[in-house]
Amino acid sequence: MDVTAWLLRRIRPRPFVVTALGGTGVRLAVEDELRRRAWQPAPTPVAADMLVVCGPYDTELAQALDRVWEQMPRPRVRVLLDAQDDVARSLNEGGAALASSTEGSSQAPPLADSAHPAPDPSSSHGGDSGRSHEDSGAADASAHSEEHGTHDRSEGASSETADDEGGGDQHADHEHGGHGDHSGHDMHGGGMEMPGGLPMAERAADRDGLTLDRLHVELGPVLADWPAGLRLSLALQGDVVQDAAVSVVGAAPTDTARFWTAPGLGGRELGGPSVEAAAALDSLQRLLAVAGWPDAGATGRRLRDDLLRHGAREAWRARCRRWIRRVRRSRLLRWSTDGLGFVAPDAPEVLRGDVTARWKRRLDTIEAAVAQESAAPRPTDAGAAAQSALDLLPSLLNGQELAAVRLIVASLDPDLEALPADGAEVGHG
Amino acid sequence: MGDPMPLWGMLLLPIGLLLLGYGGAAWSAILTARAAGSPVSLAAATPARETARLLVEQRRTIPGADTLLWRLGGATVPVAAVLAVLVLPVADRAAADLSIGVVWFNAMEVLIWVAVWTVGWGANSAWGLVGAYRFLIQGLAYALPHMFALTTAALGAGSLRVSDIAQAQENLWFAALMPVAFGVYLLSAMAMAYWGPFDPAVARDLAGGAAAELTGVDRLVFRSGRYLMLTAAAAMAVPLFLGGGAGPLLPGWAWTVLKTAAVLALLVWLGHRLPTVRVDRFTEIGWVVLIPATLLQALVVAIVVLVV
Amino acid sequence: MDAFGPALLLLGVAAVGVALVYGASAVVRVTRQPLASPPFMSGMPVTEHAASRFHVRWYAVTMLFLAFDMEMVFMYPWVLVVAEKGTTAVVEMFLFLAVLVSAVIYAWREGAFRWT
Amino acid sequence: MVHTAVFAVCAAASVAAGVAVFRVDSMARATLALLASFVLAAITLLLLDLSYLGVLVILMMTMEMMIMIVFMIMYMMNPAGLMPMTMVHNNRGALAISLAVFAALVTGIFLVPWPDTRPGTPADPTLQLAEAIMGSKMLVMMVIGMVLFATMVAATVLSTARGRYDRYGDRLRRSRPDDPIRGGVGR
Repeated sequence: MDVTAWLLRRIRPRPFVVTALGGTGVRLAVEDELRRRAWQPAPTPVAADMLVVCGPYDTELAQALDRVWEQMPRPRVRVLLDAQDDVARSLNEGGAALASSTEGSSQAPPLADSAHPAPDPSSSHGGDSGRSHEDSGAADASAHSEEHGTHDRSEGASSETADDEGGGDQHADHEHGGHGDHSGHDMHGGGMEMPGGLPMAERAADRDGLTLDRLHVELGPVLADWPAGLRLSLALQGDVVQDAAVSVVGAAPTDTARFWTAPGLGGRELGGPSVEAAAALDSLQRLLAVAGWPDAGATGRRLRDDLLRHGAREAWRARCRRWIRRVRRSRLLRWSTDGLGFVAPDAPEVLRGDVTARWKRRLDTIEAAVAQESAAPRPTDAGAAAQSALDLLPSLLNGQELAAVRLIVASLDPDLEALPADGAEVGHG
Repeated sequence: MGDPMPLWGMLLLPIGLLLLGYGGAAWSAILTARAAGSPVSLAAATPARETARLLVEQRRTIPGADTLLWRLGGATVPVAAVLAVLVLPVADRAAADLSIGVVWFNAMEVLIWVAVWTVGWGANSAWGLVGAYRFLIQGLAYALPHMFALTTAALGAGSLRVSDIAQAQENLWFAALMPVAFGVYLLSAMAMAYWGPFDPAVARDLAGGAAAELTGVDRLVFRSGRYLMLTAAAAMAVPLFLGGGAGPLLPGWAWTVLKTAAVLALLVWLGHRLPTVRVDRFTEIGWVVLIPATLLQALVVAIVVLVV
Repeated sequence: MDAFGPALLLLGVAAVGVALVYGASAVVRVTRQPLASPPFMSGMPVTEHAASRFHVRWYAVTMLFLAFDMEMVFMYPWVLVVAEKGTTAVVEMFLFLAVLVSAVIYAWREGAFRWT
Repeated sequence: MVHTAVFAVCAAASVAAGVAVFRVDSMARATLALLASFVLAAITLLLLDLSYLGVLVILMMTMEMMIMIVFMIMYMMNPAGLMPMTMVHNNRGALAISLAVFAALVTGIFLVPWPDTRPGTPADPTLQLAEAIMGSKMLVMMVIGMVLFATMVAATVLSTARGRYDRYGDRLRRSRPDDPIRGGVGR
């Protein structure tokens, strides 16, 4: 009896969900589907066996996704999703590929070769036209994808034809590792050859007068509970940030508006307060997950999905009220976010105050929707708020501990899909 | 002190720990499913499916990583947890009822510091490194209050032998006599198993922290070790604060198991109910609030011991 | 030492258990070849070794801990004689602890428990 | 028989771990090798029925080595040993000193008048220790208390770059200290 195959059929996939700019709608559908299947999203690709990519990827993100894919242990599958795809079916096929995976089936061609620098506004299937390149070895598959917008892309299942390429990568990796083992011992003085070909960290001065090593750590673009498209380059000494730089990875397709302000939100009949509440729930669930309260975050996600699917029903309202009360009354949460990342009153209203003030404001938005108050006049320009958050971030993060960095980013939660198209091109230092 | 535990008891001890630990993991999965609105019926099997997944998963090496320490650290977690229950009296019998049982438990549980730090350090990853150091500073913040809580229980019985402490609670459970010490013990039980609000070392904001780079069987051993440690800490709360195996109708071992399960369920639930306590804020609490509080508790108990 | 014989036995049982899990995984996992890849860095390339001089901000706490911790050497045996020695033992131990706690309060005012 | 075997294994392994401290490149490995050496030495204490001392050594050394590791890795160059390095300096002088110390200790073994018969082990050495601390050695404990107090104050003074005047202002008037990262109590 093949025990491995028997065990493989019994595993429940652990997906790692990556959201690209413009992929919010797909992400919501994916998260809803995962919740219903009780597939726990993984906090890191290393702990995952399924890489789920939501939305269109450009070259930079594709390279990041390829790196992440190389870090995932086998068995693994890659599921690429776009707005037109049938999420449930794609996940099913991904799961099936995982359950029947053999060593060869865990390969997939790099995305970076096929990605396009920017989505083509002239084509309504911007993502698809780019992705069809990846199957260049299998012409029929790409033709298929052109015909049917909803063609599924679970790579582990569909790309056995492209094994050789992935296998080549794997081989290179091994050489790399073996080489590293040798250089650690064989080297006597001389050059700076190090394991993995990497240098040691450099030193830099610090606010307490010690000159110790400085580590460069990237937060985003591929990170769990992280605003889509945001990349934060940190220089750390110990766990404290010495320097922070912000940039945006990818660009939202110019032909579609920001998800949360799209008219009718993809055909859903929702009023203004409900949409704002759903957006606030989405943002809060990220903050709660980062604050180490994944259960409250998961409930927030559920409330968001229910609101988007059915609107503000009575049962939803009761459940939402309970959840709001629980979060608002959490002294521990308040205690850990008080005084963090204070933003002066001249910034856009949604950003003002400390982290606590910001998450409380989001709770107020949700509460208004629960109470079915008439839409409060909110002249919030999401684009301006996101831009302003990007400008503020480096100064807010300097000198903060890493956990505080995550909380501050999650509380500002810049919606980069709302950025004006030209603004997204510029990196912010 | 009862008769020494028979040989089969020593085999049963780790197995019992494993079963209770699985129960804790399943309960945790149920709570997660309930919060997310996922089908709860699937949740009880989640740890088993996760075990299957990690068993078949590929292992990993990282250039420049200290692989030896990385793997050794992970394997130390379950071993330390099993060694910690050496002094646990089950039905008046411990595997070894040491005269300094409390100190033994303390020493074994501190081995987790080494284990988690090593796992974080060994991976040559920035997440792991930050997580490893978070665990150390959290340890420095809770260790002294934790030791005072242990000492207070020993003080109430006038003995460092765990079975003596359990027997001294015939009239009044120490949980009632010394609530502060009991509370601090529960807190440190979660902290030593990097569980719940005291999990910043392996938190989501660090992409898994010390455990960020573990795959396959290495992750499996590290994670099950965590549940074993949580169970061991819950089990030790029973003789130290909850009257040991004493109880009506059922035999002593059954009461020990029941009480352990109850404490474990409480700890797991607390872990789901509360957000993570950030170490940079907890350090000050541990030193400025918890140390004086536990010392006052010890003083009160010392006076009670003198008067009664 | 006789009391610690079971400890040795239990250590053996635990070690065998861990070894069995590793062995089982070696038999059933999809590939014996470990994956060699750089650590996860949010999809960006790793530019330096993370295992470097880690600048802890709480080194003052370690010194305080070292000193305070020494008191446990006395406190564990102390519990055995409290009932026997009576008030003197209690007064003495808590005077000793009060001295140490006053040092902690001093350190608190100097900001030793914060990330400097 | 078992005692002898355990002692032999622990003694040899303890020395080996001690040697490893100076042979490995990585600060982490060096410190953990030292920890292993201490733990193995503690087991020989357990063989002498000194259970409290033995377990206490394991407990204290584990915590202290973890603190040592903090400093080893914070201040030593190349703490992961990714580049080869040597932990020994002044080899000749060190060799002479260690040989002399070793010779002195061995001579000591032969000169000390060991008791012929094994003295009756006390029923509970821990209790004896406690009685000594609370009785005849009380003064020692109080002096140690003052030494620890002085250590803590001195360590704070030497290691904190920002003192109370930086935090509370020149006249200590601020109700909340001005710190780069806030603490949990808030003042």
